[in-house]
Amino acid sequence: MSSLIPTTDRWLSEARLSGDGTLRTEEMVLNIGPQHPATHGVLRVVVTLDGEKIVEAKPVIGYMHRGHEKLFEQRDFRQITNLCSRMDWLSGINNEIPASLAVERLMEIEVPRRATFLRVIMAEINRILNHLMFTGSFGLELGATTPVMYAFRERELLQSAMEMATGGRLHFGFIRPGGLKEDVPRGFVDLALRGIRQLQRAIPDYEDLLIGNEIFKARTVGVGLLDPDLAVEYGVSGPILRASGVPYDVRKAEPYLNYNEFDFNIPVGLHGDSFDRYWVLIQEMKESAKIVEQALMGLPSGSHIGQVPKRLTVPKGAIWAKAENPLGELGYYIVSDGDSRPYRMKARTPSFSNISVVPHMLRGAYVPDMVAVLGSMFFVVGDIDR
Amino acid sequence: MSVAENRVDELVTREEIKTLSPGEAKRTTYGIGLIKGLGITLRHMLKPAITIQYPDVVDELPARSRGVIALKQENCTVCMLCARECPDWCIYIEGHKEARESVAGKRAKKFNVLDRFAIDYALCMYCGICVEVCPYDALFWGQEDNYSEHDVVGLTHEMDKLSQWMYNVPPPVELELGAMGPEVKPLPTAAPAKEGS
Amino acid sequence: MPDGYFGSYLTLAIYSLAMIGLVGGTLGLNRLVSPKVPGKEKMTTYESGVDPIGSGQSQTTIRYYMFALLFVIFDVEAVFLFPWAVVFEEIGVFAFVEMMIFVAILALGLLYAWRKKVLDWI
Amino acid sequence: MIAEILGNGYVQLGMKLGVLMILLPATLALGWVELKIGAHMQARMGPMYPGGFHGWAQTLADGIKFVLKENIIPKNADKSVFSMVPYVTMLGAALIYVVIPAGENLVIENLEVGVFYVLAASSIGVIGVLMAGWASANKYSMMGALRAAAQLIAYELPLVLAAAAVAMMAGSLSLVDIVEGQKQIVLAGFYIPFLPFQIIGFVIFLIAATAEMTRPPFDMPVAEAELITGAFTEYTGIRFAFSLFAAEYITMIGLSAFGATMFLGGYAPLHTALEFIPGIVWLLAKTGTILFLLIWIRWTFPRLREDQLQKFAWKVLIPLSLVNIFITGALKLTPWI
Amino acid sequence: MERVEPEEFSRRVSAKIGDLATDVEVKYGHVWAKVDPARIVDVVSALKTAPDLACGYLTFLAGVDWQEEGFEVVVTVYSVTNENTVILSVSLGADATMPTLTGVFRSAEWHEREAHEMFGINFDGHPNPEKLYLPEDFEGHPLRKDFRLASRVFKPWPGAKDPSEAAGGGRA
Repeated sequence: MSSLIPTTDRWLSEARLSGDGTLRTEEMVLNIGPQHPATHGVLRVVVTLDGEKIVEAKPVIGYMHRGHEKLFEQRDFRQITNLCSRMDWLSGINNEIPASLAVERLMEIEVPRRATFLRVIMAEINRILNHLMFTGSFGLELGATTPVMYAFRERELLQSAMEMATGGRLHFGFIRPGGLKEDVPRGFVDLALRGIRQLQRAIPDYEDLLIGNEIFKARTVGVGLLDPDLAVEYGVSGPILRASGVPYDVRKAEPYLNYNEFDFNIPVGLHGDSFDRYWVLIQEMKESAKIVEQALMGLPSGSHIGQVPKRLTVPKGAIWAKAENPLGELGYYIVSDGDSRPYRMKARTPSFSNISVVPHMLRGAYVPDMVAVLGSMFFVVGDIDR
Repeated sequence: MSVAENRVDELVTREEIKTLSPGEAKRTTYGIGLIKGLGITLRHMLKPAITIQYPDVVDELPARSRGVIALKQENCTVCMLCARECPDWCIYIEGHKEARESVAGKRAKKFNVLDRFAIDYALCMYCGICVEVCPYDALFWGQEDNYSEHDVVGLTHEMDKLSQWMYNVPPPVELELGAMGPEVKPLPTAAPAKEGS
Repeated sequence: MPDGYFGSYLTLAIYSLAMIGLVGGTLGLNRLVSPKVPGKEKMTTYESGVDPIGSGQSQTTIRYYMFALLFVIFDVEAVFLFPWAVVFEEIGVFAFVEMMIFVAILALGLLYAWRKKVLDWI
Repeated sequence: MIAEILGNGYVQLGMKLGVLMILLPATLALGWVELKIGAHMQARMGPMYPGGFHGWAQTLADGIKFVLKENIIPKNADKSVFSMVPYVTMLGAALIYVVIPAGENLVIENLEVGVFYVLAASSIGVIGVLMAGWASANKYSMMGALRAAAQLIAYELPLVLAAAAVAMMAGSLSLVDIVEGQKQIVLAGFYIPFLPFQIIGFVIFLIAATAEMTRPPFDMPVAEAELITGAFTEYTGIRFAFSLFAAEYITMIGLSAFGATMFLGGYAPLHTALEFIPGIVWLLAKTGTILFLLIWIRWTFPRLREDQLQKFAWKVLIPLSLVNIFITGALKLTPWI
Repeated sequence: MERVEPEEFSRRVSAKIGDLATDVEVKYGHVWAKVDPARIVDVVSALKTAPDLACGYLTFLAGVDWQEEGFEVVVTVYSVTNENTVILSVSLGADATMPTLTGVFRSAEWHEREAHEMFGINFDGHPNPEKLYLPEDFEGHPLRKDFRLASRVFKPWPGAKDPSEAAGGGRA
């Protein structure tokens, strides 16, 4: 008890007064992260607060920098595809595809049709897995603990389909320059189809649990507005850019694999707020499910890998190959000097650009809104830092 | 031309881009959404749980699952291919040459004899390239997944341990309908018998 | 047995003391059985795993002070309401009308604050 | 002889204080029920091991673990205030039980101003939260404490006004009288509680009480995704368990029992034919219903923002509760009821 | 938003920046060009502001270490409305310096900071030339070719058949 009064006294005697003798409020510098639930990972945002209002926000990255670009230079292209899946660990297959595309284009390898179909199936299943993760975790950040559990239930079946084919649950390492590591085992098509059907049955539940929920709307509509001009200037891509009203999707803009053969839509938001971003994610799952269904139905017979030389020596030259990662545009700029390893390999990851715009979105927001904004910016720390 | 001038309605002129937009979803619904949500959780409460109680009930692993790399010691010829192809340099192989008489009285042949085969599982990234490249079917994926250690050093497992893990290597899986194997044998894959199944 | 008007509050006091004793007892038990391994890292203030900048006890804007003012006014109203609520049946329509006028004046005040946008977060 | 001992005032007092002994076990039981219901709403199983049958001893094991944990007070904290917090929050939570009747005479003290007392006692906990927030010298704690204080402003008035309407119905502030008042109307043998007349009041009470308990969707002061654990971020071990978990669950049971008494008829049986079942069973059943409602809401909804709760309280709940008082008054003055 | 054929887009690019850039060509469906460091800001702003190009999207900016031949900076811009990519290659002189692009693209800030710490390339006029990923006291530029990957230096190559092969980290 004794120290109670002196402490308060000390505080009062030190009370910081402004020139006219009134009590002055101070700006508080608060670290959100690296160990904070809202940054799911080791992102750090240094925010300057006035009460609960954010005056200034500065993301600090690099806590998970693993030097991927240096490691790429020490590995041959088959090893690289296994390394790529570790950048954005929620979408392994999608990370591997553009790396293989680059090599195939440089070496002029023709990929068999069956391999292309299987790549599309796996890429889209992976996209669904990624989106399920983020739809769930966004609810979690807003205090709804249930959607994430349902999301993991739907993930499980698709995840086991992927595991059955590749043997991995996160780092699939299944794409090889020229095709796939091996063909999928019997029963894969059935299992994948079952997973897709279960997802399609469950999506209305997600929509009722969050999209239709009044509290969710109160928390997200009009929160974290991202202007399309600003988004484009910062190189934002993927669902976040589309939520701002720009229908840029690599699958449509510069079709790779055989995406131009499938019928699917591009969900586009109206205002670029957190609600639109979440909504886009849910709609994209539906569209991906449609693609997977079409691809599974039309899966041709054939080989899983094209004619690939035993030693992958890539001719001299430079190439830029990109693909639509679940989080945005992922591309590799590869410079080859004629060796089996790249001379330089730059990975352009979506989360890096997407997070660079966050300071603009947080200025003037409140601390609870920061959670809604960060949760709807859908980033993977490994994808930012590489 | 800035993007702002090209808002959704104008941007979407291209034939193959069909867009969806969240107009309807944003309407206020005066509590109906809350009640629907309550209905969903109540419905789930009345249904049985979908999870399993892990150590008591163990889910079956698919045949391809990458648990641990097992070594079939007799098949290894100390060719070093796996150690060379490993992206992490985590396979340690030692061997020596030995002259052995193949048939009594005939010319002595030199054989490679394996002295040490160790994998540092702390470094291993479970990519499976070593299993893929082994030309003599000496490496396999086993389904063991309980081999944690108290120290990083303990994760380097030697030959005898790797050989023990051969006990639960599943047989190769049957391929999905329509699979025709590789076009031309591009990489030394493990089981050529898979073709055409 | 404590009885009478103050007696019932004596029970309350005994009850409170017993409660404090319960909490204190458990804390005392904890003191006996828990390990004590103080460390420098342990004793620092938590701020997402990095060293805090400045103190947590700083002078910050409280944006609810307008609500607080309104609250004081309405809480007084509520205090008046309770005695009225208990006896209102005996006094009848007159009390009802009178109280409704009182409530209406306060409601007008609320409406005024609403129109003045006091009820929005500054 | 036995009757003489039981008649002794001090023995009676001792027996009444026995309520305290069931508070902590009740907390553990409710904690387990919440874990299980929450788990099944999420298609999970919840705890399955401790104790054998469906992990019934999970919360007990948690409690023992908390007792065995080291207590850490950060270097910058105001130590005396910091360590006083569990007493204040627990006291605020436990004081409610004094006036909740489990039968006509089965009550610790039937205070004349019972309703008023409950409302006053339930606000004590906020002082504890403020103390914790200030004493921790942690930014998250400070923000959490300020939010808790702001929340008090938002829910206190609707809660008081909803209670005032019930007091009008019963014409008394004593909780025993309020329950007896709900035994007046009997329709085909069924006792009709205040609920049908006070449906608005009940909804307001439920919302305000949830805010008071800082449970989702109104758990902004401890929002883990924003403020780690709000005011209790720096608390560890048994102090954490008392300040946060025990206080929350004891308040939850207390306020639910209060709500059951005010709106659902408390210890009064449903039907005249069921009079043989003791009042305490009825009280527990009705309290349980409200508790389930609270748990159900918690596992379904996301959380609001502090200013949205303020706006909701001032623009919707308070006008609505004033209207409710008007309706109640009009209802009481109409001669046919 | 009509997809413009890369060849047509390349003609437009040539018409706009033909006198500022060399070797404008179409490779793998993208437009490639070589630009002098002194002209890069003009080229990029021309690509961004020209209404028929509208390359308002900075995809990435990366350095390449060509050892004796110095550094190269690759700037890739994209046009969301025309759906075409322009990849600009900038060969830097001995001082490894080029003007900053932050005046044209605000997003260039992070990319340039990365290139600065990884290659030691200087960007004249950069508003905030701090390290992005690495700790402030880190020395060296990790993505330069003369910066050896530590794990491949300290550890002998286990794939070597005889000790001579393992010397110097085997294949690395």
